[in-house]
Amino acid sequence: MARFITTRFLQALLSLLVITLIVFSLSHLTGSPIDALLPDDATQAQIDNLTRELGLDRPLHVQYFTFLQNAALGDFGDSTKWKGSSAAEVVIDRLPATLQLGGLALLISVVVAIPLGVVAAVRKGSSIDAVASVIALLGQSLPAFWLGLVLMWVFAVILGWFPTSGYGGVTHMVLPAIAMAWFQIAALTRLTRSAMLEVLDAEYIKLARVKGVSERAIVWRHAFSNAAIVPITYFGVLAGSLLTGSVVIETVFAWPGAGLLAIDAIRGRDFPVVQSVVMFFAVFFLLANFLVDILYAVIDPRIRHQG
Amino acid sequence: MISLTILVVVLVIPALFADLIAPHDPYKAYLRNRLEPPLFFGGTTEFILGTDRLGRDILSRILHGAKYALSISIVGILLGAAVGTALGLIAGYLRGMADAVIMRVVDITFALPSILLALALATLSGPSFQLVIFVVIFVIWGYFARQVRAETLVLREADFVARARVAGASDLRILRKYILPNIVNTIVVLATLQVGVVVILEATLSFLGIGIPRPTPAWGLLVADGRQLIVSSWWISFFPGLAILLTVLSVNLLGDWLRDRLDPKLRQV
Amino acid sequence: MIGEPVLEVRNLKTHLMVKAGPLPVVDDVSFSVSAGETLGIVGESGCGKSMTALSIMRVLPRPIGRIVGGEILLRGEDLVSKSEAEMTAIRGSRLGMILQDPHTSLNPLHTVGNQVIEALRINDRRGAGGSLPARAVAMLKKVNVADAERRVHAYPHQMSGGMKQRVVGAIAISGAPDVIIADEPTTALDVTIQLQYLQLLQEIQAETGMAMIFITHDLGIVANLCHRLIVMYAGRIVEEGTVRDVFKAPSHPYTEALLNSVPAVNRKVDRLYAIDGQPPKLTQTRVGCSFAPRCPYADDTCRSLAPSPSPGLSGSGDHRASCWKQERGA
Amino acid sequence: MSDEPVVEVENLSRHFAVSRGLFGGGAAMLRAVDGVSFSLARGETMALVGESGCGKTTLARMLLKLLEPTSGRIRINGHDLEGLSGEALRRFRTDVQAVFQDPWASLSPRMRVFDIVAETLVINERLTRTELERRVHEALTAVGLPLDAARNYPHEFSGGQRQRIAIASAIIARPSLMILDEPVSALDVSIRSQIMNLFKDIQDEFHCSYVIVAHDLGTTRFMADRLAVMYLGRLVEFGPTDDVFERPVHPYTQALLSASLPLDVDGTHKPIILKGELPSPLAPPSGCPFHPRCQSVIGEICSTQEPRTTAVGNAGATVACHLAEAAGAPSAL
Amino acid sequence: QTVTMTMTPPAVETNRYWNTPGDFALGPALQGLVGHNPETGAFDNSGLAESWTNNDDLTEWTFKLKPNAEFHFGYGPVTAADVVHSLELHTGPDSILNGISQLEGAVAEAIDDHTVKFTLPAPQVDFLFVHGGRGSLVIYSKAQFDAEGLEGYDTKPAGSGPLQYASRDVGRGLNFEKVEGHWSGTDVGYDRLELEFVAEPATRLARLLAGEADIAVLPREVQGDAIAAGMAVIPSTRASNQTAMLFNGTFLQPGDEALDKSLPWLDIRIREAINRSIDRNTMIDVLYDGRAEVLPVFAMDPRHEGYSQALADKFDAAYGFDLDKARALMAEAGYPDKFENPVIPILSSNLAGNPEFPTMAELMQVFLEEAGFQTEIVEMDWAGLGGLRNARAAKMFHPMRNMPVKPSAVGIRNYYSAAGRPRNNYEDPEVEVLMDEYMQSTDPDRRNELAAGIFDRVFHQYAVVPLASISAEVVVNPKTIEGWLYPGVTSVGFSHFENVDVNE
Ligand SMILES: Nc1ncnc2c1ncn2[C@@H]1O[C@H](COP(=O)(O)OP(=O)(O)OP(=O)(O)O)[C@@H](O)[C@H]1O
Ligand SMILES: Nc1ncnc2c1ncn2[C@@H]1O[C@H](COP(=O)(O)OP(=O)(O)OP(=O)(O)O)[C@@H](O)[C@H]1O
Ligand SMILES: [Mg+2]
Ligand SMILES: [Mg+2]
Repeated sequence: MARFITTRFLQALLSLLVITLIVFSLSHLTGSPIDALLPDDATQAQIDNLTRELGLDRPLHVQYFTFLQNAALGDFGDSTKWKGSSAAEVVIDRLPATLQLGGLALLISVVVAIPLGVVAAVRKGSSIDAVASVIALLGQSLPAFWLGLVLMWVFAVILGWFPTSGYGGVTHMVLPAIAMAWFQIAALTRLTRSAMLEVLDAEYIKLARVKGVSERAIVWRHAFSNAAIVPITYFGVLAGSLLTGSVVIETVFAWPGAGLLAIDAIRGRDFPVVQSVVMFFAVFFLLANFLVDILYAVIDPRIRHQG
Repeated sequence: MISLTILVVVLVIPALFADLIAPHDPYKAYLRNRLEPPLFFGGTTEFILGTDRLGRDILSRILHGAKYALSISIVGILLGAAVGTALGLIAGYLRGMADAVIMRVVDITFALPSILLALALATLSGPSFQLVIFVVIFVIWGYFARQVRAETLVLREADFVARARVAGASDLRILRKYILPNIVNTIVVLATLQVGVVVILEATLSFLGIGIPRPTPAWGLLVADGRQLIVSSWWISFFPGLAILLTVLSVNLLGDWLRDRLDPKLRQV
Repeated sequence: MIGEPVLEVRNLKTHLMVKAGPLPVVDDVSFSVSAGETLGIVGESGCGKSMTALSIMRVLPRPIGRIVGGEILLRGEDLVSKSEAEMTAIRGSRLGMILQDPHTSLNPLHTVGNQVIEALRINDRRGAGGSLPARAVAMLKKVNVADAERRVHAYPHQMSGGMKQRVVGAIAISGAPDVIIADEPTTALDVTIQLQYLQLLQEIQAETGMAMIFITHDLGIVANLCHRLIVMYAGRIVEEGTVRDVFKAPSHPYTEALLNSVPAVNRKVDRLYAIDGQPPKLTQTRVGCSFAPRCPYADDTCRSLAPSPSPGLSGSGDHRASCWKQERGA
Repeated sequence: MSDEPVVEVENLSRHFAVSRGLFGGGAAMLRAVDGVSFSLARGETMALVGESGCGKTTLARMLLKLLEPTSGRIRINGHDLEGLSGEALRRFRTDVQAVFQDPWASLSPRMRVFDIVAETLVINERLTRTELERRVHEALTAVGLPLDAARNYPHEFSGGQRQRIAIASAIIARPSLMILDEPVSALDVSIRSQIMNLFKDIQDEFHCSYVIVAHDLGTTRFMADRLAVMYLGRLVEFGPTDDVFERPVHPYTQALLSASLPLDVDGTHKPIILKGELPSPLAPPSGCPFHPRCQSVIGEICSTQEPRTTAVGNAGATVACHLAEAAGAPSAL
Repeated sequence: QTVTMTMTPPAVETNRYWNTPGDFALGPALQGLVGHNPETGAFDNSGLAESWTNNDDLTEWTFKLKPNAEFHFGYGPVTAADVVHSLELHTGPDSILNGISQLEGAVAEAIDDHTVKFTLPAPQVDFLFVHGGRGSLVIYSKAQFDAEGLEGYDTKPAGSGPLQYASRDVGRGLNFEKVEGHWSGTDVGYDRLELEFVAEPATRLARLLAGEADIAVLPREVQGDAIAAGMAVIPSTRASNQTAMLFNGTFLQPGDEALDKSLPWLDIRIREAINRSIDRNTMIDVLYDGRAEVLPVFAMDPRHEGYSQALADKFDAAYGFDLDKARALMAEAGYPDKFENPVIPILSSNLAGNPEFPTMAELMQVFLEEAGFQTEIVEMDWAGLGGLRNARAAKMFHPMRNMPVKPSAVGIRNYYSAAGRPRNNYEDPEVEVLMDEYMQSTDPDRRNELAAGIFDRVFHQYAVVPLASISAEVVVNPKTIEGWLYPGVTSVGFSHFENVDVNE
């Protein structure tokens, strides 16, 4: 397993290196930050000044290596928009909010989707199965921002059950988390259901039945533990799409997380923050996938024992 | 096939014949008829689904919007599937270094937050149809590559491939005549299931202001634009939203159905 | 020693509700097994052997499998009318089963020890002493798993096919069942390993006196292991009797053909005996004898009317065959 | 027919590098085929038997040039397979054909029977459409399939019929050698005989040689002129089929033959039941690889020294066993 | 009692005012030298200065500070040293303040504790604008800087207004609290002011309707929904914003290399035709719900120099909606055949504070196409446009705003004169001549004349498409907010938070 983990880790590092290159070139392709950072009536002197200050006058490869060196230390430079803080600080400041929301969304999706998918598979063709497939379909048919606004109107403005938006306690998180989880519930339900269906067909399930194992134990101990590998693999993707989804949901719900930050930073052409937020997202994604790989090995002895 | 019917009615016919069936020019602003409600909600038969804040006919815009939904889906998915399939085939068939490199690239595209990428690119070049297509390709190709690679890995070990080798078939011939035809179903099913993803993605990009540029009546843009008036003039975003919902719903049903028919083994991806 | 009938199957009918309509995979099947007896079930692929076994265990494929008629009497109790909970209690403790493929029939995520322990815990009829792990080791020793103390901690993928099948055997006998059904337990094993396994099954049977239903393709195994035999064709029993009777005087043309088409090991022949054609598809509506299209003796009666089992053929009294040839001959 | 053998195999080995994970540290060598030598005369059939994983398929794939040997050489019709290219490779590709075990996996579900059967010719020979059609029809007729089968897809056929299609596509180029890797294992008993008979008929008609991999000894006895028994990658006994069946020398051959239970209800057959499991090919036992299970170990030599391949009789038969060596038979190599 | 105001996030979130392009967010707590009258918007001494004088040539300005003015958190009285210190901060190299160019080269000198003199390199009539309207020079406490450095400002900047800085939640908002016993005697009628930054207008509306916010800045588009739900609109007392569409790249000075001769609107007839294609009343209805006034000349305002009622009166005749006239002009100019590239690119861009810009572009397209122009909408972010304008390469017809409504000299400089480079859009030799004299002149009458001359020129040249003059507006929940008197003359329109009148 140590070797398995080491290779996965090295692969992730390699990916990260390539990502730094992409991130760097992207933010430098997206146009000069000068135009966003200076006033309408800025003089040429001001423009030159800022260019020098941001190091934009140096050759590109020099800029990249400096970037890489500093990035390795978690230093992406000072934010140009949030003056007075380093880019990493700004992101780290906002990351917990995103993780809270993403975490709750993940929790909701898992809590709803896994049992639903399992039951739908076990009772294939039943009304629960039908409900599950309707949920799965609806989940993939609504844009998250739209759903978010509708939820806000119905449950916050009209019914007043939850706050409309903003940062705060769990009640503030409920609506955005649901809007965020919606699509994931759909995907996860489908995935769990089909994985379960496949596993329920397996011979070892038949063996468990013939040895007198109760239905509940068959479903959860034997079938689900095997089927779980599929949804678990999906958690990596899920982590990624939760982060991506945070961009939209955080905008709608004025949730001060990294997604909202990313948009502000891009609009404000705050290179350092853009770079640092994308890198954080990528690291988070790779980390999530790395953990999934490990989890995978922990669950499945076949992987644990292989090279 | 209900789903097919819905698809044809909501998407295909409008996309092909919008010019004939749309009651109005989708770009024409009847400035005197701004924000007219739909028929049965106080509106008239002139604007069955109401008008937007410039007085453009919602129905006509939705009908014309089908063109964009269809063309983004088709172009984006075709290209995404082509890129993904080609690379997936190479990775799965050659294995070794090529495989490692391609799969790493897939990992990387998954790791990069696509929306942020799109935002960054949009600031560079301004939003455009091409950008939306690019983002679509970027988002979906990896799924194709992974799936195709996995199947190619299995197929290349299949006895019929060994038999083809015994018969002296070249690698290219094996890929073309033995492996590709056997993954076409998977690709078709996967492509169908991506249509929903693509339409939603287009809407999301529009919400962020980097979708298809206005005044094009792309569905996503219609929904995104109408969201401000979701309370009083709900019809502006509701009907395009409904069109998206119906399309995605029926395409997914169709995909499920195709999967059952063509490829029962394909996992939900 | 062969004793009382333990399991009696009467007019069992099982359907699979597939899209095209109900598929009669087990069609009016009756037989019985006694304590200490081994009943062989043979027949071509798809003739309903496994479905018969699964019907008895009441673990037909869900939700399409359905028993639509007949009785399954385990020591006189009808299993068909039992609730799912009652069946769960019966399975493992009174009915054991060994599945075909050792490579897929153990749960890859649990150690074999835990899988044996699970069976022991559920099926503990005797309330025997000893801790569960200890008894699991004992169980594995009983099925001749070498180095059992270490192997209880192994995962299925770390064991050979033969070893895994032994573990499956241990699980099947953990509740000391009255009847054990072995569905082609050795097909996936190498011949030398297969022999070891058959020997093990025989020893266990001798020791516990349980009844055994042994499903196989291999007539050689039947000859050496079974006491009685039923031959199935397209969901029905075509011939039944003691192994000696059936092998010495096959009464159904299908049985005869099956026996003839086994290539001899001990002498060289120029040509193998072959049955023409294919087994029928169960989806086709059946008129007459199912074997008629492939039968060299078939006539118009065979093609239009289904034969019924005719008893009282040569040898001991319970040798029967469903064939017009026998009816006419009788 | 010349006397030159169709197949000559000399000291052939194929090793696979297998990573052993945490405890192994680095890759281990799996000797799938280890120092195998034999030759096969034209028009004859040789059977390869042995337990699962003993290297039969690996050997067969090397004969087909689907796998390159680690060492040793193969000559087919006098041509060394190593470095075969261009025209010679093309000739080889039409001259040596194969039928595999699983009729469901060996035909591409997306190709019509016509294209499947014609493939070898399409790739290697320039024929007109009519000529191609004629040859396909010829092949279909030879395997007993109706001509209109050519238009259909494989899934429209049963297992037996599919195997016939595979055979048709193998014989279409009139090969001199066919490699059959368990061609009937996946078929029902009642169908098996049909196919085995068909192989015999084809051999009579086309005068080709067969190398057949088989589990079932009855099949072997029926088909083969020569029998090769493999154990853990090594050829432990090789000789004329009848001789080996009647007078097996190697204890493993004896056990293997006895494990095939006859249709004998009188219980006279007393099989030899081996002890223990098949060892892992990654860690084969020292000395004679069979010694831990052997019923006739003659002493320490069995566990310490590898037996040499010894000639027995005069029909080119060989055996690798200390027992035979002790009996004073001259060494074959 | 807390007043919550939900609004568009500012461009930059920082407590260092000079690091923002003119971010008003600290306005409630930090003051400038000059204030304005909430009703007229005129400069007055409600700021930190009690009075001021200037020399005749407008190069020396002396301010007398209020002696009792005090910084929050005990940083002592506001002195001339604080003003000198603040000027240094604001004109430093990292300042990105809009309009800071007006302070270039200015030297501040503390005459005594409460007297400070600015010496300017060139005469400036509109110097007060820097201290008041524009709000560019904000007075920070030097005492705090000496004690804590910039970090002190970052964590808790001391101001001198009737509200003091409480906290900032980056990405969320900014909080202030009432100063008890404020030196000026102003008593704020509530305890706490919370400014919330919410990007999505629908969300701001929801917050207002759900009672989570008392005041919301909403696009006019959604104000209708708010009004329907019982909310009330409070406009600024004065026009706050002028909007127009600019023909960018109209560099008509001879020999200008940045001029692209293929632009259709280089022909004055096309510019007039475009102006006449537009039904301004309908536009005002669509964009501003009717609550705006037609603007005769962009950058001209009755409050400032050069205002010409004559032009306003002539507007209808010269600019009125007249499709026939428009088409005739197009035909005369040979549109589209005479033009190499006859497509009019209309820029659609989002600009915080002007959510109507994309709609404006769409509407513009509707009108122009109706008249027979070929148009295309180009989407780009505001910074992207800025880049193009800096490079003098923005060959587009694009929305623009003049906010706050600036003194005429500033407006003319920004939009009509080479002096406004790099980001100006229209230059012609006649304006340059007038502008040169205008910049030098200190005589009010002459200046007035010159400004009027320039406005007259650009009016008749159809230099831009003037659209509307609008007030700033907030939507309030009448249950909690009674009223708010604010003039609408700061960079985002809002000020005088102490005037927010809460319902008890
Ligand atoms: N899940 C299923 N869906 C549809 N038909 C099925 C299913 N399982 C089995 N059948 C059909 O039921 C019939 C009986 O199958 P069964 O498994 O009992 O055959 P068998 O005699 O055990 O064959 P084998 O020797 O191949 O194991 C076959 O025709 C088979 O095709
Ligand atoms: N590509 C490969 N990589 C690693 N090991 C391999 C590979 N191919 C075969 N082996 C190993 O080589 C050994 C011989 O395999 P082979 O397939 O030749 O056996 P076989 O005799 O054909 O077995 P069976 O009867 O099961 O078909 C086995 O242990 C197998 O696991
Ligand atoms: Mg079976
Ligand atoms: Mg093999």
